[in-house]
Amino acid sequence: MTTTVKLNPEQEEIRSVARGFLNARFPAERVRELMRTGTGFEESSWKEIADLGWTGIALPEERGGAGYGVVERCLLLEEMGRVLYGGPYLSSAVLAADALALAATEADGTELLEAILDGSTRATLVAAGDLLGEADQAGAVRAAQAGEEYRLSGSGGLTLDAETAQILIVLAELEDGRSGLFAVDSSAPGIALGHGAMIDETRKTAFVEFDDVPARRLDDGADTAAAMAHVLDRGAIALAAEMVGGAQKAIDMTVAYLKEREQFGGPIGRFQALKHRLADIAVAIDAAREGVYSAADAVDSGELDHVPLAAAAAKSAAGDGYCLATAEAIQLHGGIGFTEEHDIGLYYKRALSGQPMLGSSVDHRERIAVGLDV
Amino acid sequence: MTTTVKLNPEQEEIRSVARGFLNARFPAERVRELMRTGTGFEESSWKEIADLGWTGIALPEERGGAGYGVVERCLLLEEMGRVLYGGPYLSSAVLAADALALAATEADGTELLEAILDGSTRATLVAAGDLLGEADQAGAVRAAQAGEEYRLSGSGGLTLDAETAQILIVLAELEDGRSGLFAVDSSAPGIALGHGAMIDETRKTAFVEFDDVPARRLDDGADTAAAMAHVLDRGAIALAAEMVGGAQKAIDMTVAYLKEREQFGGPIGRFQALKHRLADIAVAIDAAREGVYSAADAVDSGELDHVPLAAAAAKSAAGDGYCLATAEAIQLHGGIGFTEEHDIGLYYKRALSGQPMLGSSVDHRERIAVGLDV
Amino acid sequence: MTTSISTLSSSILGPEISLAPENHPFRQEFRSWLAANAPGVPEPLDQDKRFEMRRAWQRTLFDGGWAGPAWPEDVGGRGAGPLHQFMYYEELALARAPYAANTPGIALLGPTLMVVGSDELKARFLPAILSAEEIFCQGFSEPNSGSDLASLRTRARLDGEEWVIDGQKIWTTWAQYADFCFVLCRTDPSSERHRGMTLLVCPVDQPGVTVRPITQISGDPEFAEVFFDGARAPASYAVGGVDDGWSTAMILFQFERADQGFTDHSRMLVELQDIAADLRASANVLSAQASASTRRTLADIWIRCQQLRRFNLRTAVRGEAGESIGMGGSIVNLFWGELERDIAELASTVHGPRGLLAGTEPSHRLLAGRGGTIHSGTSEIQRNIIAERLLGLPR
Amino acid sequence: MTTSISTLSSSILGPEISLAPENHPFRQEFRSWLAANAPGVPEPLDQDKRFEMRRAWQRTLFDGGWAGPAWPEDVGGRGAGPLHQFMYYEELALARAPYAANTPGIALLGPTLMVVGSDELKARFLPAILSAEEIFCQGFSEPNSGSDLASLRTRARLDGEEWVIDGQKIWTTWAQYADFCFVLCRTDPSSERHRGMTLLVCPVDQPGVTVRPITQISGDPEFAEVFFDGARAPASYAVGGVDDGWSTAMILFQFERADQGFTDHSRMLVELQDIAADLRASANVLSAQASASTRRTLADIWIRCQQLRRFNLRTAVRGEAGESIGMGGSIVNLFWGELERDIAELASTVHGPRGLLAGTEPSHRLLAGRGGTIHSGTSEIQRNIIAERLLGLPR
Repeated sequence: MTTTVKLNPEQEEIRSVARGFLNARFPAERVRELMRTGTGFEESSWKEIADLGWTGIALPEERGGAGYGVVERCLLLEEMGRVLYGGPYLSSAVLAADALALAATEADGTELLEAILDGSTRATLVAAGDLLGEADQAGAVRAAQAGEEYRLSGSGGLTLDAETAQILIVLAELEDGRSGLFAVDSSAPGIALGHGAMIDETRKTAFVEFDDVPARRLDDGADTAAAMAHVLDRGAIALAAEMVGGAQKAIDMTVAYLKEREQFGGPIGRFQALKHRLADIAVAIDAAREGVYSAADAVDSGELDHVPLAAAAAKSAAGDGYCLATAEAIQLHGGIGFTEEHDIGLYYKRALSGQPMLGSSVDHRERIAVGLDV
Repeated sequence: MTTTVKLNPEQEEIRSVARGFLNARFPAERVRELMRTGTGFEESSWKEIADLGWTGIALPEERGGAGYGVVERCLLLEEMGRVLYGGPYLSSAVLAADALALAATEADGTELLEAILDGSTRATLVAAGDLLGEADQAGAVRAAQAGEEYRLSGSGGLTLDAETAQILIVLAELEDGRSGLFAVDSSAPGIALGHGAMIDETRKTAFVEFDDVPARRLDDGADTAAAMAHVLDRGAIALAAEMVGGAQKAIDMTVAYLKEREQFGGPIGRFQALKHRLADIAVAIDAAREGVYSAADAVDSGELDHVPLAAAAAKSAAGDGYCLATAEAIQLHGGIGFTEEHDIGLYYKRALSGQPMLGSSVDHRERIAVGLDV
Repeated sequence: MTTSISTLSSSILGPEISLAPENHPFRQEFRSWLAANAPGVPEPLDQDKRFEMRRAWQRTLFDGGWAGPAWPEDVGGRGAGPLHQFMYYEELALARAPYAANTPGIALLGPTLMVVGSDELKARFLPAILSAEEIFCQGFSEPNSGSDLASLRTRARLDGEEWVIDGQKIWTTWAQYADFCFVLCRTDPSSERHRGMTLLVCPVDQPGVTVRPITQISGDPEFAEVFFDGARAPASYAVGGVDDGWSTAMILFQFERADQGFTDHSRMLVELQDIAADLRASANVLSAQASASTRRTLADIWIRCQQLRRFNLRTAVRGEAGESIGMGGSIVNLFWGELERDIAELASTVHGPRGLLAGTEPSHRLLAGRGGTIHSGTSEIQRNIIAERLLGLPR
Repeated sequence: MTTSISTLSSSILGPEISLAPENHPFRQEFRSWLAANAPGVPEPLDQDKRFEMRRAWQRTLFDGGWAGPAWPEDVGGRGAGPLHQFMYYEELALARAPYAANTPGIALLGPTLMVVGSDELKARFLPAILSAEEIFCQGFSEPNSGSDLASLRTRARLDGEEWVIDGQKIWTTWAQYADFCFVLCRTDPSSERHRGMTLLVCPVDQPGVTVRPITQISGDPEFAEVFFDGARAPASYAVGGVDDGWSTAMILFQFERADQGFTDHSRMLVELQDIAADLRASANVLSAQASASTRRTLADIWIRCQQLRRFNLRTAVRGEAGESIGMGGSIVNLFWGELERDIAELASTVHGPRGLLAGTEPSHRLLAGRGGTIHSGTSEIQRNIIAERLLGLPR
């Protein structure tokens, strides 16, 4: 059974464990401390996360995963979104791990995948504009073959956790115009990282440039482009889940504030105009969550034809919903919501920064329109 | 002084006379009677309107007009919009009269213009897609020259008051690809009217088809296309003024209803969510009104470079505002607002039907974007 | 406009849901039956003709044993649970079948009778509801108690063996076609607000009942005022306890909220196919910009339809597990109402100005679509409920 | 991003308005002066540097006689009426000039002093306000009386020749740069709501005053908390009547609402030019769809800027005729706040993801822009005022 309109007991347990762990490790003050570090996370809790089996939760057991599905991974990501977790889960455990599991050959990918899953290696995916929604994405990184070896050159674009990843998984254009997948050691000569910090300080990003960087090919060239499109869809679903979690937290914070803040002789939550706006947001986020799990269900039940549009629907609704929920949360918090010291601003910046990642709402709607043949 | 952020006493007087006359002649029940007739208006009040000097209010005295400006005409149209006046003012006194005054030669246009201004002849403008915002507008009516005479053929598109106009002023494409302006007797052979009633029953429209219809040329070919573009801009401003008047009436009706209708132990107007929505609408309509008079000011003070964008801004804001105000008015009236017998529905249908006329909001925004060079 | 009627591929509804799989025997059986029996022509615009088609279609459903899928088998239904109902409505939409004529009876009064009705009432009314032999309408709202139902004033008193009813109802859907009206009345004259009401079934064809249809802005007389002026109903026609009508009404509302027929995502997704086809053919009526804006709206509405599909599935799964729909009903109702309105607007927009011509399907749809946020609890009431009861904001 | 500074053609502001004509001598004189004196570089992002630039710029304006156009000539102004002020702000925007440092003094306290201030206070403060020699900030809001000003709790009592002030203010703009704070205090301890308040001018540089800047989400410490802990001000530093501070505050708010510097359409229209240029250069960062959507937004915002221009003109014309701005102030404030927010969002959107990079002008603008609907009366408060006082809906 792969529908999640009602979680099964095991899923409830996964959610509950995740919430407990993340609340304990990442209270708001800790998140603020970490965001002020260069790396944005701490090795110790990353190891714990790997030990909890979260890094491979959505991968089959034969690939070293926990044998659950994308649905269960989304449950984790929702909880990570709630606490603004800033570690390399999306980069390493979602995008890079999925690329290795789904687009690399077993011979080329397994060893690295194992290292990612046990937490000893962190990787990230470099996919030029695809990853951060820029328009000039075609062939931004080019791979030149020299015997058995490949060399990469070009702009990889804004990349998640580029400064802390030990391995870069790079989607590059081969000389014949097709796509190839490569592994690059992040300490290799010719890699330059440019300042690319976004307004969301809790998540680290940087621009990556390649200048004749030695790379190891991971794919066999059969259907790398299609496999990587699916990897990016799974990434969009994951990010959407994280956004829904953040949006829900923003709603919860706002509801609590409206109950507590008094003006004109009573809690401002009694004002109907504010209530109606919150009701609309709550419905939008509930709907966005259903969109996420609908897409996750489609992946897990193998309805692959439906995945691209379902992923597009999930990301666009979650992205718009998160921006709406946090923007309204700031407004409804009044002056205090507009201060750096109030946490709601961190959620707003996370929401904005996530909007272009893995496809903006506008671009995903375009995908849907094309899919509906209009 | 041509700004109308504050009306001068003469303008106040024009508005006041117009409101008095229109309220007396066109109470809601009379508007309903007239909309059920085929013509939508009565000859007697049309004659009165001509005698009041409204038909030529915006034309100079030397062309038989009253020598006021577009601003004063907009004041009349706002009042007409308030009562859902359904007579041929927009078709004959605005579009056709402006075409004759601004795009026809004096030799060719003056006699007909005089007949329009004194109310003895009603004309309408046939301008294919331009008038009703359809896409396939290029050269829908073609004019073929045979000696001194011209013959028109093709689709004129949806046309205001086509069934009651005695003269059709037709913008047609000449054999050399340029535009020409023609007068056609509406009883001429070869004219066919097709059913084109819109959901707004208070204003009559029909499709006009020409099959080798004899026509008299009105222009000298010098700059007919530019002159007619200006005529259509003046028409858009006029329609926008009418829409603002209707929107204001919708707000007034809704405010009155919210004060009077009791639910849960008091007037529903005390509910803040409803108040805030009305406040937003009131501001939008106030802004739309300023947009209309800003455009009218630009015409009257000869700032012709600014007219196209100002007219586009006026029509799009008034069109969107009118649709918003009436749609919300229906919602806020609850079940009763959704009935045929309540007048608010007539305003909603007028708003919707006016949206594509003389350019939709989407298309006018596109004009603005082009004008801003993006 | 596209009016071709054919059985569509179920993949247009979105990914198959394993709990309600496409190859389920119930679904397959209904699909085959529909292929043989669905009329294959769209509902006519004229409301009288539409009603007649729906009555005939319900008779066809009844003859095939498909009129009341959720009803127990011993009263002519199939005992289908909520998930089967989810499939049932999807299949009806894919077959572009008409609606049934007697929806208030099948979805509201019938199920309520089965919970709180006397054996006499069940025997008297259930068969006629299902066969559409007798048509039922719902008399709840009053001119001065629209959103505020507890303030209703229609009253009934027992006069020997009969109830005598006086008062006025409004917004009664299709009362002009009905044989019976189920009326919420105040039966304890000293009562206030939620107390002292009774739900009565009242015959319509009698001198004490006058039905005055109200024409909507769409031109349809879809609703009616119903005047009760000494109208009489047998004493035994009280549904549920006398003076306990508020509880009875709440049971009835639960059925309304849980019934996916009222918030049918699949009809919307089928309609969206038609709209997409119209949009593809719109090059001569829409400018490039209008076309681009419309296709973005289409994509957005498709997303919302998919979300509504999940909401309906969630309702079904929770119902299957015996859970009450609770606040979820208000969420779905609010979400559906705005979607219904927006899809109607889109259906008109793709035709450009021609979508606003009187008497056409798109313009009729556009105007009728505005009812979605007003009927069955305005959007404003739903937002109050969500804010206060779900989010816990103070009153 | 476009950061070139040049004097723009005034036609970008829209059609010339005959009441405020482009060839007006006042306008021409100021334009020539600006061409010679405007700094020609954009304001720096760093707030401290920004303040210093504004202080220097106000000094330049002062030296040229342009710091307080609306002030009477005998106190160093030009006696310019509202229409001249309309032109003044348009010319400043066209020259891309910085803001003045002492806006709270020039636009709020100074004009209020001229109406209700003592001769002593006028002589003491007006010259220093205009020259930016002394900087002023406004202390009205409190932690528990944001929108509800009448509930304020900061109190002052006379102790011989001095007021002693205790309490806390918040949302005081740029208090860290100020020499004086004008503070609304409760001076009659037994008073409630609107009664018993006094507006006092309090020196900031004293032990009893602590300024704690509050960093905004934009990273700017634009506002501050100001703590008064036995702070002292001379008894004569009461502006207007003692215990009559609510009236004084209302006079001050009238100046705020009528000042077009707070709702400056012309800066927005100039900014829109830059955004349009950025959009033209955006092909490598925006997809075709994002670009189309952005240009539609740009057109929409241009329309709203033009409407704001008319609102400001209306305010000016009515002011010229001696009319109070009345409810119009709330309309303009609400309209401006949402426009300010949306234009900031647009300015970021045209850069695609790069518009969200930390420490850049577009992202700073985006975050700072959210303040427009919160400062100087939230949009919610404005809507209440419009609904209740303009439309007359019941409380």
